[in-house]
This record gives sequence, C-alpha cells and structure tokens, in this order.
Amino acid sequence: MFSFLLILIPILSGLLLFFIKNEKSAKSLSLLASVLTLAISIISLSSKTNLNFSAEWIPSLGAKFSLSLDGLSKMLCLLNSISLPIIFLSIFKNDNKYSPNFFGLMLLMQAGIMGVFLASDALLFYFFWELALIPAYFLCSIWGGEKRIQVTFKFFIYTFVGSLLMLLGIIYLYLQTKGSHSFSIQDFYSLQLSSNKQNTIFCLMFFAFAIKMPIFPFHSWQPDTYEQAPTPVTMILSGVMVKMGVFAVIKWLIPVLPDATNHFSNIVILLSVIGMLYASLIAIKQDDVKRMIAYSSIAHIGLICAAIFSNTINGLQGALIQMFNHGIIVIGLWIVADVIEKQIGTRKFSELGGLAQKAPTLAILLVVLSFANIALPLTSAFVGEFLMFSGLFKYNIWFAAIAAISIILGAVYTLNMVQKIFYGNTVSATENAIDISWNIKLALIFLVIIVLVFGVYPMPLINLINS
Amino acid sequence: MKIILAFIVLFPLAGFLVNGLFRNTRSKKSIAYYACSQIFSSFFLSCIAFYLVKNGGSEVVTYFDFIKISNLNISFSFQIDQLSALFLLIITGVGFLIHVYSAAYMHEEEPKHFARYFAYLNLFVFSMLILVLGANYVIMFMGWEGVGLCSYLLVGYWFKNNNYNYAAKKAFIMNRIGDLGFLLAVFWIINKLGTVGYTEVFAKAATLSTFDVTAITMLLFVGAMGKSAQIPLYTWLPDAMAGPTPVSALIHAATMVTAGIYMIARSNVLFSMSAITMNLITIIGLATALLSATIAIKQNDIKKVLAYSTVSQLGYMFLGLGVGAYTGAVFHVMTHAFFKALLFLGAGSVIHAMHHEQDIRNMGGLKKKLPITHLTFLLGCFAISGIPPFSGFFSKDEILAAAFASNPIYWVLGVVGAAMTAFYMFRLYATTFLGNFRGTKVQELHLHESPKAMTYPLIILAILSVVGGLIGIPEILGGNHQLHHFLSSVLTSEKPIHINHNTEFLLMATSVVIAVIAILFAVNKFSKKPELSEAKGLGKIFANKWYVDELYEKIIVIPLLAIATFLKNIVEKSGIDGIVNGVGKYIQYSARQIRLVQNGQVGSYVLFMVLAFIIMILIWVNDGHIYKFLTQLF
Amino acid sequence: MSLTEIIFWLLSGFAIVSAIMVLVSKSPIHSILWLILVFFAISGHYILLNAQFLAIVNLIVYAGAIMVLFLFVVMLINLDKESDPQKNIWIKLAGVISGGSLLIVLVSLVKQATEINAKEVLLSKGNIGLIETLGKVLFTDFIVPFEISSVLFLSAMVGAVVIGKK
Amino acid sequence: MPIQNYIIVALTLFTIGIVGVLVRRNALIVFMSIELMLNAVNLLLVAFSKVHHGAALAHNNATTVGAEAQIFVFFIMVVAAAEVSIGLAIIVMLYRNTRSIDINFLNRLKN
Amino acid sequence: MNSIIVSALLGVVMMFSGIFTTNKTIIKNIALIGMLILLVSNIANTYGWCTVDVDVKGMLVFSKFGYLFNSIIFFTSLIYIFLSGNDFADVGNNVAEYFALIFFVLCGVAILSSYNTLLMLFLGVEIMTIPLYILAGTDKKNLKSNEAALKYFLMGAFSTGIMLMGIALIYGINGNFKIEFETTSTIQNFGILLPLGLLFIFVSMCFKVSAAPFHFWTPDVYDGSPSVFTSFMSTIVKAAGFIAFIKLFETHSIQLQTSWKLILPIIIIATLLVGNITAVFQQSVKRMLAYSSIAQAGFMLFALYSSNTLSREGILLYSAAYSFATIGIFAVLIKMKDYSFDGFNGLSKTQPVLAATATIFLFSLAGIPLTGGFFAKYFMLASALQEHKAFLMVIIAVLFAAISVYYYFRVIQAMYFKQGDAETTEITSGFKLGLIVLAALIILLGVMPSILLQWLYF
Repeated sequence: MFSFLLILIPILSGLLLFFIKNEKSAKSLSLLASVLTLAISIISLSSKTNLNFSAEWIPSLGAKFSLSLDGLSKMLCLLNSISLPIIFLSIFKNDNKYSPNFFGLMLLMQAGIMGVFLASDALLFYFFWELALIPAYFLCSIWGGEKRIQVTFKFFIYTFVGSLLMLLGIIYLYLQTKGSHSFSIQDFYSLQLSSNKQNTIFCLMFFAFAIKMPIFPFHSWQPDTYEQAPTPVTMILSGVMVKMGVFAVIKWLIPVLPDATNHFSNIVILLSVIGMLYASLIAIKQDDVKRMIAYSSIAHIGLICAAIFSNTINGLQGALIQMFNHGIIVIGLWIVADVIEKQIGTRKFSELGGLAQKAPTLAILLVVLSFANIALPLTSAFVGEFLMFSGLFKYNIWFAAIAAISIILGAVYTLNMVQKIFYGNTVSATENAIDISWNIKLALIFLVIIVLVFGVYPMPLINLINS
Repeated sequence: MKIILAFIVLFPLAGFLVNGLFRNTRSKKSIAYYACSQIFSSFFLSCIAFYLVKNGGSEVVTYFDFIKISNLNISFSFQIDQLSALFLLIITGVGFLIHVYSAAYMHEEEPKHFARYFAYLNLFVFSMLILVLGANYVIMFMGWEGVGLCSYLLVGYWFKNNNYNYAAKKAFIMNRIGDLGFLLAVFWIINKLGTVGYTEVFAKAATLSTFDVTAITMLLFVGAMGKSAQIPLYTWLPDAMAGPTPVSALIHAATMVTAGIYMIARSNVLFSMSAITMNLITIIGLATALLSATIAIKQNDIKKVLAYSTVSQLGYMFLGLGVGAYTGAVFHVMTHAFFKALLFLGAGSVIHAMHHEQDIRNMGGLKKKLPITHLTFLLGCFAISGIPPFSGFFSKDEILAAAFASNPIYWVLGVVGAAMTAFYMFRLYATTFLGNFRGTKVQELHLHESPKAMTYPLIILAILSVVGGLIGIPEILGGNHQLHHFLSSVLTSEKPIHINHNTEFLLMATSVVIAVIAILFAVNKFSKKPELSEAKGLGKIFANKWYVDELYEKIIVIPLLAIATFLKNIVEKSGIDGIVNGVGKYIQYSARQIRLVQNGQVGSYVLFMVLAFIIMILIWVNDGHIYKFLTQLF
Repeated sequence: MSLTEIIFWLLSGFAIVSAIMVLVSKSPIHSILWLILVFFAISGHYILLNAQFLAIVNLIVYAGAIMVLFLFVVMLINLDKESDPQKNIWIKLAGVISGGSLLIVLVSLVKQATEINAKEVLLSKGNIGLIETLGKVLFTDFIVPFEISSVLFLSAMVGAVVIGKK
Repeated sequence: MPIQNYIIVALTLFTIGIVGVLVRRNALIVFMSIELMLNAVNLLLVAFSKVHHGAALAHNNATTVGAEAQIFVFFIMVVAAAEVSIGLAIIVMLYRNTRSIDINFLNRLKN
Repeated sequence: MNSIIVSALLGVVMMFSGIFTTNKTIIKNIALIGMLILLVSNIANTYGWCTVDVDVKGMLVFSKFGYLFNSIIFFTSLIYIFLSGNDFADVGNNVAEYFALIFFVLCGVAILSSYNTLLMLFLGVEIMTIPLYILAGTDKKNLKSNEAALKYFLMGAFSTGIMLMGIALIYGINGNFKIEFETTSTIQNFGILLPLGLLFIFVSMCFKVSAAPFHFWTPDVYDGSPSVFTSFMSTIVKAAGFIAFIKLFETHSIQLQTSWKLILPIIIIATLLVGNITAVFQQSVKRMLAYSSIAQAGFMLFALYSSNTLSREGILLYSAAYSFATIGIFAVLIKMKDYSFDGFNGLSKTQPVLAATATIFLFSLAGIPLTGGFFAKYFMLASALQEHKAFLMVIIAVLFAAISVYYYFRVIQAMYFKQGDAETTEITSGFKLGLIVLAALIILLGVMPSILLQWLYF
C-alpha cells in the first residue's frame, strides 16, 4: 500500500496542479504533496508490512500492476522523495518563473521515477521509465535555457532509442518465460537462458541503461541537457533520474542475465573507467558551472557502474550507497549553481570570483558539498566511493588504480570551481551579490546535514539497503 | 579511556562548530579564548591519556560500526598506545601554543574571519587527532584527508589572493596523489586480509606474500610522500607557506607533515617485511633531505627557507624510517615539532613586526628590536643544526647513527645535509637578525617586539627545543633513551643499532664539528653583507628550486591540460557528440535525398513499381540462393 | 497447324500489333481506334473460346460504350496531335526496357511452369460461355456480388455527379 | 490449344499496357493502357475457364465449372465501366482547370 | 452482413438527403445518426441479435475478428464525422454526396473484412477505392486536389489491373476463386504460376496499404486531397487494406515459401525507411502525416509478417490506436489556418485544449507509453519477436520508431516551445469535447488494451 501511495500522491497532485491557476497555492500544494510523499516514504522505511501492491492489469499479456518496496527501492524512493521538497524549497521564492504546470510536471516526473523504482513487472517498469521521461522533456523544453529545444530533443530521442531497445529486450525475455508468458520479475529471475541469448538481450538492455546513466560514450546528451534544463529539473535529472539507469542495471539486468553480465563486465568496466577519466579531464577544462557538474556527474556514475559490474559485495554495496549520496550531493551542487546563475546572471567561471566575501554562507555550504563531491572522508560520498573502489580493486587492480586517478582529477576540477567562484577578489558581476535567502539556506543545510550524518555514521543506510 | 579519547577529539570539534557556526556574532576575544580553551582541554586530557598509557593503559576502543557489510567490518574505533599518546601530546601541546600565538598574530582580521581561522585550526587539530587515534587505516585515512582539507582551507585562508588559492589547491591535489597511494594500499590490505584494523592486520601480516607486502608498503609510502612532502611530491609544501605563519608552524612543520612518518612508524611491522620499500624510503628520504637543503640555501623568503628546511628534516625522518630507526624518526618528529614550530613562530613574529614583509634581504639587525624573538630563534637554529645539547642533536644523531649502521654512505650524505642545514639556518639567522636593517623607514619605525601571547609560546617552545632531546639521550651519552623504551612495545620492528661506542662517538663528534664549521661560516659570511645579488651557476639552480616546479608544469600539467582540451574540443565535440549529431544530420541529409525520388510524376512512380516487381520476382525465383547467402552472412 | 491455331495466332498477332499501335500513335483518336481493334481481336478470341456472351458484351461495353466515351472526351477537349505531350526519350526507353524485361521474366517463368504443361484449352466445345449458363450461375451463386456491384455503380454515379457538377 | 499460348498472349498484352502507362503522358492514353491490361486479364480468365471446364467436362457433362471465371470477367467489365465514368470525369475536370491532360503537367505534389 | 447492407442503404439515404435539405448541419446529423445505426447494427450482428441472413454462397465469411474490426472502423468513422463532419462543407457544396461516398467506402470496408473469395476481394477493393478517387478530387478548384485525384485514379486503376492478373493466374491453377486453396494443400511444390499470381496480388495490396516501393501515390494523394478526406483515407481505408491483406496472406504466405521471408522484411524495412526518413524533412504537417502513415504501415506489415495470435490482436489494436490518433490530429490540423510546422507555433497558448489533445495524438502515433500507440507497436514487435528470425528487422524497426519521434515531436515543439500565435478557424466546444473524449480513449487503450481485445474472445 505504501508503494502505491508513493506513486499515487504525486500523480494526483501533479494532475491537480494543471487545473490550478494561482501560483502561490500551486507552490504550496506542490510542496505539501512532496512533503507528504516524503513522510510516507519515511514511514515506509521502518515498516515491514504493507510494502507490496499488486493488481490485475492486462491479464491477456500476463502483465500485472505490481509494486514492491525492498531495501534498495526504499532508499531510492527516499532519495526521490527527499529531492522534491528540497527543490521546491529552493525555488520557493522564485517569483513568476515557474507556473503551476511546472510543479505539476515535476510531480508527475517524480511519480514516474518512483514507479521505476517500485515496479516489479517489466512492462510496468517500462511504462514508468517513459512516464518519467516525458515530463522531463516538457520541463526542459519549456523552461530551459537558450538552446533548450534542440538539446532536450536530442536528449529525448537519445534516451528514447535506448528505451525502445530495452523494450525489445523485455519483450524477448517475456517471450522466453514459461507457460503463459509473464512480465513478473520473479519469472524473469527464474529464466535459464543460453549465454548467446543473454548476450543479445544484455546488449539491448544495457544500451538503454548506459544512455540513462550515462556511460561513456553514450553521455553526450547529458552535459548539454543539464546545462540547458531549468536547474530544478536538472537536479531531478542528475540527482534521481540517472539512478534509474543504475537501479535498472542492479534490479533488471544483472540478476536476469548473470552469464552475460560476466561476459561483458570487462567491457563495461573498461568503458566506465575510460568515462571516468575522460569526463574528469573534460570537467577540468569547463568554464561553465553546470557543465562542469554535469561532467563530474558522468565521472561519478562511471564509478558506480564499474563498481556494480565488479561483481563484488563491496562494490555493489558501495554503489548502492553512492546512488543515494551522489543524488543528495549533486542536488546540492545544482542548487548552488542555480543560485549563482540567478543572482549573478552568469555561470561562467571566468566571469565569477570573490563570491565568498559576499555570500559566505553559500560559500561554506558549497565547500562542504564540493568536498563531498570529491569524496572526502566524513562526508557520505567517502563511504560509497571507498567501498566501490575496494570492490573494483578486488575485481582488477589496474582498473581500480586507473579509475582512482579520477580522484585526483576530481579534486582538481572541484577545487577549481570553488576557487574561481568564491575566492579571489570580487569582479564586476559579483560586486552586488548578496547571500542566499532563507529557503535556499534551509534546503542546502538539510542536504549538508544528510551528507555529514551519513558520512560519519553510514550504517543506517547500509542496513536499509540490506533489509 | 573511551570517554577520555572521545573528548580529546570532541573538544576541538566543538571549537570548530561553535566558532564556525556563530562566527558572525561573537567577539574576537571570546573566539580566541574558546578555541584555545578547547585545545587546552584536549591537551589536558591527552596528558591524562598519556599518563594512563605510560602505566600500561594501551587499548583499542570501539565507538560504533562505521562500515559493516557481510565481508568487511570497519569500526569507528580509536587506538591509544605509546605512539599515539606521544603524538597526542605533540599535537595538542604544540597546537595549543600555536593557538595562543595565533590569537595575537591574527588580531588584525575581522571577527568573522578570525572566527573562521580558529574554526579551521580547531578542525585541523580534530582531524589530526583522528589521524593518530584511529585504530584502523580507514579512520586514519579520514584524519589523513581531513588534515589535507584543513591545510587547504588554511593555506587559502586569505582567499582574496588567488596566488594563495593556487598554493592551497596545489597542496591539496598533491596530497591527493599521495592519498591515492594510501587508498590503494588500504584496498590491497582489505583484499588480502579482509580487515583494516591495525592489530588484525599486523597479526596477519605474516601471511602476506613478499610481493603483496612490497606493494602495500610502497603504496603506503606514496601516501606518506604526499603528506610528508617527499620527492617527488614535495613541491606543495614551500608553496603552502602562503598560509598564515602559525598555520605553517602547526601544519606544515609540527604536525601534519609528520603524519607520513607516523603512518610508517605505525605500520612498522609491515614495512620491516619489505626490504625493497625500506631501501626506497631511505633513498627518497636522503635525496629529499639533500635536495631541499640545497634549495634552502638560496631562498630569500624567510618562510620558504623554513619550508625547505622542513622538507629536508622530513627527509631525515624518512631516512631514519628507511634504516629501521623508527624510534629515531619519531623522536625527530617530536624535536622537530618543537624547534620547527619555534622557528616558524619566530619567523611569524618577525613577519608580524615587519608588517608582512617576508624577504630576508629587506631585514637585518632585528636582534635589538626583537630580543625575545631573536633569542628563541637562535635557540631554534641551534636545535635544528644539531648542536648538543639541543634537542635536534639527539634525534638527528640517532638517525645518523642508524644510517651509518645501515650503510656508511648514508651517513656521509646525511652529515653533508646536516652541514647544509646548519649553514642555511644560520644564513637565515644572520641575514635576519644580524647586520643592519635594510627595510624601509616605515617598517623600521614600526618594528616592535610581539605581544606576550606570541612571545610566551616562543619561550615555551624554545625551552622544549632545548630540553626536548633529553628524553632520548642515547646510552653512549649516559642516558637510557626513555623514548626508546617507551615506544618499544609499538615499534616492534625497530632495528637495533650495532655499532661500537667509539665509532658512534666519533660519528657524533664529526657531525657536530661539521655543523659548527658550517654555522661559523654562515654567520661570518652573512652577518655583515648579506647576499643580495642574483645567484649564478649552481646557485641559480638552487634558487630556482632545481626547476622542479617548471618541470612538473611541463611534463604533467601542460600535457594534461592539453589532453583535456583535446578531449573537450575535439573528441567530445567532433567525436562522440559529433557522431550522435552526425547520425541526426545524416538522417536529415538522406531525407533530403530520398524525397527527391518522390518527383511527382506518375510515370516514374509506376516505373519504380515495375522495377520493384521485377526484382521481387527475381528474388522469388532465386530465393534459395539468397537465403543461403544471407544465413551465411549473419 | 489447324485452322483454330491459325486463327488463334492471327487474332493474337492482330491484338498485339494493335495494342502496340495504341501506344505509338501520336493522335489520341488513332489510339482509340487501335484500341477498339484490340477489343475486336479479343472478342474474336472469345468467340474462338466459345464465350459468346462475353464476346458480345466486350464489343458492346468496351468497344461500343467505353471507347465511345473516350472518343467523346477527346472531341470534347479537342485534342490534336501537337497537344500530345512528348516524354523524354530516355524515360520512354526506360519504360520500354523495364516493360520488356518484365515480359521476358514472366514469359520465361510461364515456359518453365510444368504444372500447366498438360492443360489444354477447350476450344469451341463446352457451353458455359452461353448466356443461359452464365445467367443461371450469375443469379444463383453470384447473386451477392452482383447485388453488391450495384453499390459500385451508385458510387460511380454519385462520383460523376460530384465531379461533373460545376 | 495449350494454355501457355494464351498466357503468353495475355501477358504480352498486359505488359504492353504497363509500358503504355510508363511511356505515355497523355492521361487518356494512360487510361486506355490500363483498359488494355484489364482486357488481357479478361482473355486469360476466359482461357483458364475453358481449361477447367474441359477438365471438369470429362467427369460431368452438365458441369458449370469455369463459368465463374466468365462471370468474373463480367464483373471486371462492370468495374471497368464504373472506373471509366469516374476516370473520364476526373480527366475532364482536370482539363477544365488546366487546359491540359498531361499527367505531368500538374506537378505541385512532390518531394 | 448487416454492416454491408446497412452501409449501402445509408449511402443511398445520404444521397437522397441532399435533395430534401441543403442544411449542412442536418445532413451531418443524419450521417451521424446513420453511422450510429451502422455501428449498432454491426454490434447486434456480432452478438446475433438482429441479423439479416443472406445466403452468401461462401462468398463472405463472418468472424468475430471481422465484426470487431468493423466495429472499430465504424466507431472511428463516427468520431471522424463528429469531429470533422462540419468541415465537409468547406470542401464543396455536395455535402450529402460526400457522406454517401463515405458510407459506400464503409460498405467496401465491410466486404473486405469478411471476403472469402478473390472476387469479393476485388469488388471490395473497388467499392472502397472508387469513392476515394472522387473524394480526393472534390476540391475541384484546387489544382492540388485535381492532381491528387488523377494520380490516385491512374495508379489505383493500374494496381487493380495487377491484382486482376494475379487473380487470373491463381484461378488458372486452382480453378476457383476461393481463398482457401484446396488443391495446393497437399502439394509441397506449389509450381510457378500460383506463387506468381500471389506475387501480383501482393504487389497490388502493397500498393493499397502504401508499402514501399509501391507507396509513391500516398504522399501526393494524401497531401493533395482535402484534409478531411485525407484523414479518412489514411486511417479507415488503410486499416481495411491491411485487414484484407492479412486475411489473404495469412494462409498463403506458405505458397511463397522462403521468398516470403525475404521479400516481406525487405518491404517492411524499405517502408519504414522511406516513411520515416522522408517525413523528417517535410515542412508541411499534412505531408509529414502522409509520410508518417507510410511509416505506420511499415509497422502494421509486421502483423503480416508474423501472422500469429499476437499479430491478429495487434493489428486490431493498431488499427484502432492509429485511426483514433490520426483522425484526432487531422481534426486539429483541419482547424489550422497554416498547415506548415510554423503554423502550429504557440498553439498551446491560443488553444490549450487543442494543443494538449494533439500532443496525446502525436504521442500515440510515436508509440509513447500510456497511449494506445504504444501497445499497438508493442504487439507488432512482440509478434515479430515470436518468430525467432526477425530480430534484426525488429531492431531496425525500433530505430526507425525513434526517428519517427523526431518529426512527430516537431509539432509538439511548435505548439509548446515556440513563440507564435497559431491561428485556427472557429472552434466549438463540442469539437473540443470530442477531442478530449478521443484523447481519453487513446489513453484508455494505452493503459488497458485488454478492454478492446477481450471482445475478440467473448
């Protein structure tokens, strides 16, 4: 029942918002709905019963509307439901920029993502997968930056190609299930496929997930999209939506196609590692806050992917934790980027500087988040990255060693960012900057607290995943 | 003990939080008092802990599970034993003095920045305590990175100056390179032993193959290189002098940079198992000691001289570690903490007096204006030069003796380094304090002795520098080397030094004599007419730090950035994104072409149909062949 | 070679030549006249096959009604030789070549078709082509299509009205 | 008479019709070529009807096998007549608007 | 049989209604009621309530499948008339006749869904297409319409000729026109003329459903015809063509043996290629939709290729989803003053309901989940995947489906993301309501496809 509510509330409130014209009430309603979702998701954390939901859907196809809430989905739903109130909070004082439709679409997107995390029926999974994408398309295209239309379109088509191929994979698996075919994940798990078939399906499905995550060299949609999308949407995209890909790999790919996973893990890890270095190097040369965070995100996701395919407990655990942590951290970074862009009117490092004098609170919070971004110990990211690297190390020393170079590169670009935005003397653009308003402060502090608490004491998170 | 240790760590943390969070509302005075009191409380508890340990209270206390998954259990636990207790004292003790000193030194800052400074400083102490207290490599790594962070924050404390920021960034990144090695070593340990706790690791160390041990220790040593500024990762330390001088004293002389030595000493069981690593450590240490000593000779920035001197001294410590004289190294860490902190603080006092003038060519004759500073600085110089009975003598001598036992050439080189140390220190001393004042009139007018908050720490440190060596008086000089005994239960792999007393005495005397000669030469040369002209020949190379920074810039930074630019502009734009966009463009292009077939003429439409029909018939007639061909194709 | 065969070949040759003349004639009037000759030849075939009803219908409907309609149209719109648009020679060539190759392919296939080797066309004998037989069949077995074809005419009628009305 | 002959004659006429569609631009002549194709089919159907009739006649004297093909031909003629009425109407309409019955004269719809 | 008779009669009724009244609304309402009657009579027939029994002598066979298809078609037509019926008046004055022709077409459709002999196939195709030749040319003053009618007519007649040759050849071997071939069922070697005849019919049917390379008429005709009739042609008529196509080749693909598995994939891929790629470059939404209908046909051909239960269900779903969506988008398009993509700029501001529903229609056409179009495509892909060798083809199809998103979404981009003031003709609230209902239906199909398909089994 919880799982159903987690989807239902955002959907209903999202649809309702399309009929609300008053902006103030729209904001309040959306905040309320997202907080309600968060509350349910928190309640569900400790709940042992009422987690699953199942109903007939398309009997002739053997598709069921079945949702299940296991440890991993709990965590990701939590991430999803945390992110939205934070985002709403951070844009609460933005007057006139976002209409009620914006909030409606955001909630619908949340519902879609939630569904992806919850679905235990492949067809339903696919549905939610797309449902999450479409609001994103509209959000980015309507409220995005200058080149929003083309960029979002590229993003949409790119991911759509992937998801169609995934659909083929799903159908193929479905046709392999015994008896009257079924989309149930349990039936998928119990499939015994020949390795040839597995490899084919793996290629199809992994393509979709690789695009979503994104893994080098399928990432080229991502920096543009993140740059052009309205920042609240970027937060969801990079904080939560990319986790869909990772999540899908963990839940829908590896257990279903174990042989193929073994067969391809080398290639996947190689790609991930290349991607990490590649993205890190490019991030160093970026002059745009958003693009830099985007590339940094590619690097981090690369590590998560590599860790998952390392086929070790450490790696997997680390990846799971890191999915959560990366989400939190990157949302924080985006909030900062958003604030900077809104206040100063530019995102270019070369036009920024000295902001720390004008906005010390922002500076401090960003510094914490930045160091979390490079996985400094005592921030939550450290735990995840530590475990992931250790898993990767177990898999192959050289991969781990090469991948670990990105730790250094990560420090380079993150510190570059901090330095160029906040340090030095003020420049003309930052002359009149002021510190952040209470709502953003609140949002960021909340994130920072999560980052630090889980950095010092990550066991609740680990236990949650393993429950 | 559990509570004591927790509070040792928590006091600085509380100081950080309170000063950090309420920095806008509090007065400078309360900030300073609060920060100092936290550290003092910590120091006080450390003393208790030390006392308890001295009476056999070594233990590992576990607070909670940090990471616990099926096959790996990393607990958040502290280990208090002789080694960590000693370091606790050094950190909190010297740290307290420097806090007090800072309160005066930084008085010009605005309250909120003042608070920020103390918050960082407290955070540093906190991290450093975590580093030394951690009962496993992961907790140590936490502190390890934490001190790196604080170093970054403090070096870049004056964030308006971008040069300082670059220095801070450089420090952090070079540290990260080292950290990478550390981290890989930890992974290796986890991979082979499944645990990271010191006790478990050392207990199981015997099961490791030689290769594994060598790899692990090498990687750990890489970590130490980064943190303790050894070749090739030492260049950040001189740059890190951009931070406030007390910071240099605390972080870049007394404590953080010695973390590498602490770590190796802590892992002495592992290191002793790998002769290759030990040799490498020796060589690197020695090379660093000599290289940085040569550079120090030609530096004109008071802090830079001290910085290179620190690098050089750290090299000595590594030499000691490399030859198995762990106690010697730790001993030198301690004495070095005293005298180098003293020297830095003294330098700070000078800089303070000179209104942030750091070039020694513009100083001179400060002896009279700054008597206390002068005196304490001189004592510090004696200590570092290894003049008996100052503390440096004992510790350095122990290392040199061990080096001699290992290989006499090491000793020779070590003594050469020591001579250079004596030389440049007294060059610094002479240029700064002796002779005539060479600064501007304004500076001269404002020259004044520092306030008590600054001089008292100097005095205390001077006393420690003088007497600090007494806890490690070797047997040959009639002592019984209390430190050695104290640490013996931790540093189990200590290599005993087997040289007869005569030789040892001779060596000692030789080194002292050489040092004295160097001192006399330096004082003689620089007290009257300091070297103001541009250096030439070898001196120029020294002055330009062997062009190592430039070399790094050329072979690492520039190619890396070039690659990054190439990736960004060529591979990403034209390559990967180009392919994706190319697909789109190609589709549009082909759309433009294919639509031309639709030429609007019925005749050609029908022609296409007829041709297609003919082809269909032909396919149908030859279907067998085509099918076979296709099946072979796919 | 029997008489029927001679007649068959004569009629066939005549039909084919006339058909080709339909295409090559410059004037539409000539084309129509040639086409009427083709219909006559085909009607001759029908008679040869003892399909008398169709032979007559063919003449009445095609040669009589349809072709006259064509003639009317030609006269109505007053086409003459010069107004007949000429196609590019290459397109013509392409048309002829592709048509010819289609014919070659088809004919060679028919030549290879062994399943019809033994099948003979029953000439002159058999009375299914008579009106009586056809009428019976048409109004018993084929009553449904017959009725339905009225819809076709209705729509054609409506269509002609819709199109033709000013 | 072997059926092949009829088939070949019919196919030849049919192909000539196709060629007519291909090479002529006059809408009327194109249309006539199509009629030619239909006639070729008619001829073939009648010939086949006699083949099957002949085969069935051997067993049953009163058989009407084969009649359906001739009925079919009848229907083809019906349809052809209907088509002609429409087709000519369209051609005339075209002529009224453009003063031409060249099928390529109007070429607004392309690409 | 009900549907054939009733639709023919209704055609006549409509013809005469034009005599008694010239009020277009009344005529439209009559047509609407007539369509409702037709739908009801067909449903009644499905469940055997009021059936007109005619001895069809095996010419026609009525099946649940056919009935359901008819119901879908009639229902679609009902919506079509409801949404676009008023726009008939803009084409010309003979509104009653247009409706009559529409009913005649539906008669042809009903025949095609139940034919059992090649004769009825031929007649059905002709009854269906001859009115369309006229409808294509109804906008008499418009040269494009003239051109469309002429091209459609000439090429349609040409393809009829080809079909007839095929029928003649098949008859030559079989000796009858039944679509179940008795003589060949035991023979392994099917000879030459029979497959050749099938190939002829195949080409002709490919032409009717506009499969490449026999599609050339489609863009020109759809583009040139008055939009109201394009909407009808590209949906109902095309779906009927597919039903006829599948009905014939479901049983006879075996006669073409291996070549069937060679030729059809080539045709499918060519169709998808031409349809999708060419649609990319179009500047007019109408012409884009014409090409996209080719692309959709490519997907529908999958049903022909796989010929299994899934594909039978799928083609019904596809017909419904595709027809709903296309009729909807055309209904919106007809209201636009400018048919180019730029003409849609900013529609979401000026007519939010139109824009929103149009978005759903386009989603359905693109096969986005939650719309009927998704399940339509899903069934096609699944049915093809069930035939194991079709993997490559399916992947190619999917890639083309992604390309289709490109041009469908261009309209959405124009409506939502671009600045402009899209001009429309007057829009009634009834029209909007109709659109909303249609959009809701599409979403219903996309969420619960089983509500349609379960009718097959009850």
